[in-house]
Amino acid sequence: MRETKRPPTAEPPAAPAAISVRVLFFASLADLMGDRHRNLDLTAGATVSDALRDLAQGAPDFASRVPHVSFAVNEAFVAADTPLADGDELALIPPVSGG
Amino acid sequence: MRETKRPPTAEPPAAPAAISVRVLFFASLADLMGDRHRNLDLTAGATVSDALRDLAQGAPDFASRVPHVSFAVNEAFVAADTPLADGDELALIPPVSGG
Amino acid sequence: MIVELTSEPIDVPRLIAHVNKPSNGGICTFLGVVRDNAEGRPVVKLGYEAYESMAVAQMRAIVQEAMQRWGLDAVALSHRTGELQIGEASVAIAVGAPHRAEAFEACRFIIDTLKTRVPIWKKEFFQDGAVWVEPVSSQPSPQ
Amino acid sequence: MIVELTSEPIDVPRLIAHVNKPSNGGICTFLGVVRDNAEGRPVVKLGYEAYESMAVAQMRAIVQEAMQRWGLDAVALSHRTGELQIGEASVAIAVGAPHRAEAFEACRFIIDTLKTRVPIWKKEFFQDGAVWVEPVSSQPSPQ
Repeated sequence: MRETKRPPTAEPPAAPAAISVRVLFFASLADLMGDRHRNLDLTAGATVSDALRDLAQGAPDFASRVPHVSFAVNEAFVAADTPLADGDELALIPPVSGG
Repeated sequence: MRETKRPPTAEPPAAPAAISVRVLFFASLADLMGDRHRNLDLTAGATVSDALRDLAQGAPDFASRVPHVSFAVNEAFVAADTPLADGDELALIPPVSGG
Repeated sequence: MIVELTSEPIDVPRLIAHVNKPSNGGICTFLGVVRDNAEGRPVVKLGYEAYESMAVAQMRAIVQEAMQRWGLDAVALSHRTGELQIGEASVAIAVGAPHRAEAFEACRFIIDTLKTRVPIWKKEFFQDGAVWVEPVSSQPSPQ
Repeated sequence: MIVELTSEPIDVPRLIAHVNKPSNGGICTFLGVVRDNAEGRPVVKLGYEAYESMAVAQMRAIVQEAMQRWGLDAVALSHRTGELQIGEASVAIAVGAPHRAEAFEACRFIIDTLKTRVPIWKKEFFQDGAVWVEPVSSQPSPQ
């Protein structure tokens, strides 16, 4: 159920200088960011936290929300220090209120 | 909900020499007794236990069932030593299995 | 409040609609349905017999107790009588409450209590006979 | 197993029918319905947004966990998305089990767990504005 959807690496490639991840915003975070998704270019080895730091630039209220946000990479919840890979889908998940 | 349906006594009558109660049988007890109800004449002051003793006559398997039976007089559960009144409805209630 | 015995199939959506009040946020429903076996022995059908007037009075008392205890404004309870086929509902309970904890607890209380003191009896029909079910643990007593 | 997000009204009888297997004797159902108020403040309508693919995957994982834990063969879980009016069901769960204890416990587990880690968000519309509901206690974490 929680397998990550990273592309298969047939041969060990040289670490790319940059990776691109797709960030998803929902509910109050979509309102705050003014959009539902954004493509983010990061340096190789960047973590979820690094992505958050990038996102906070130009969005003054974003940083204060981060302590209340959970993170999912490719639909599995992850911790903030999780490294990202090229092509990952990073979802920022405000406190859920389904049901 | 549990009021008894005894007829109103306008003036204090002399205690009747005999009372009549209607006994109801259900489920396995109806099978055992071969009927669903019976009118029983008892002496004044008779209790549920007295009625049971009368019913056991001519029904050999009845007495062994009594320990597993509950009693209701006029639709309210009562103990075996409860006195009966003329016109009462006495229900013999085998272990219930609704639901 | 709906409290009823019925010889017709139970209309579950009607019970749910009855407890779906604007102030309620959760509805818990329980259905007892006819199983195809009794402790492994194949069951053909069931029959339910009730001491009808007292059964309805007891059902009403149980529902009123639940409504008072959990502060509910809407409960529906329906029990079948007569012959039932596999898969048919013998009993249906619907409880609406502002929050889900009360709905679950009251619904569970109603079915548990019904099984101990409502004068209804179940007959299990097997291919080679039938028996009245008489649980040793469920003997009502004066209250 | 039925696990679904839907923008159409939830068909509760269909969910109940799905879990009404011949071996099951009890069916517990829970419906979350739109209340007319949020802690006393009048609510006009609700909106539900989901991270759809992940929400369905999480719902399926919760249902599978419940089926394994309580040994169930039939569970149905449906959650609405989009705009809902007062009285409409936002979520419906149906759990069938041989006996009622398992049906109640699994149903309660599913709704409680859904509320903590399925990425769905509720927006409450009042007469003078709208807010996303963000319970402080329900922050999912890596598992």
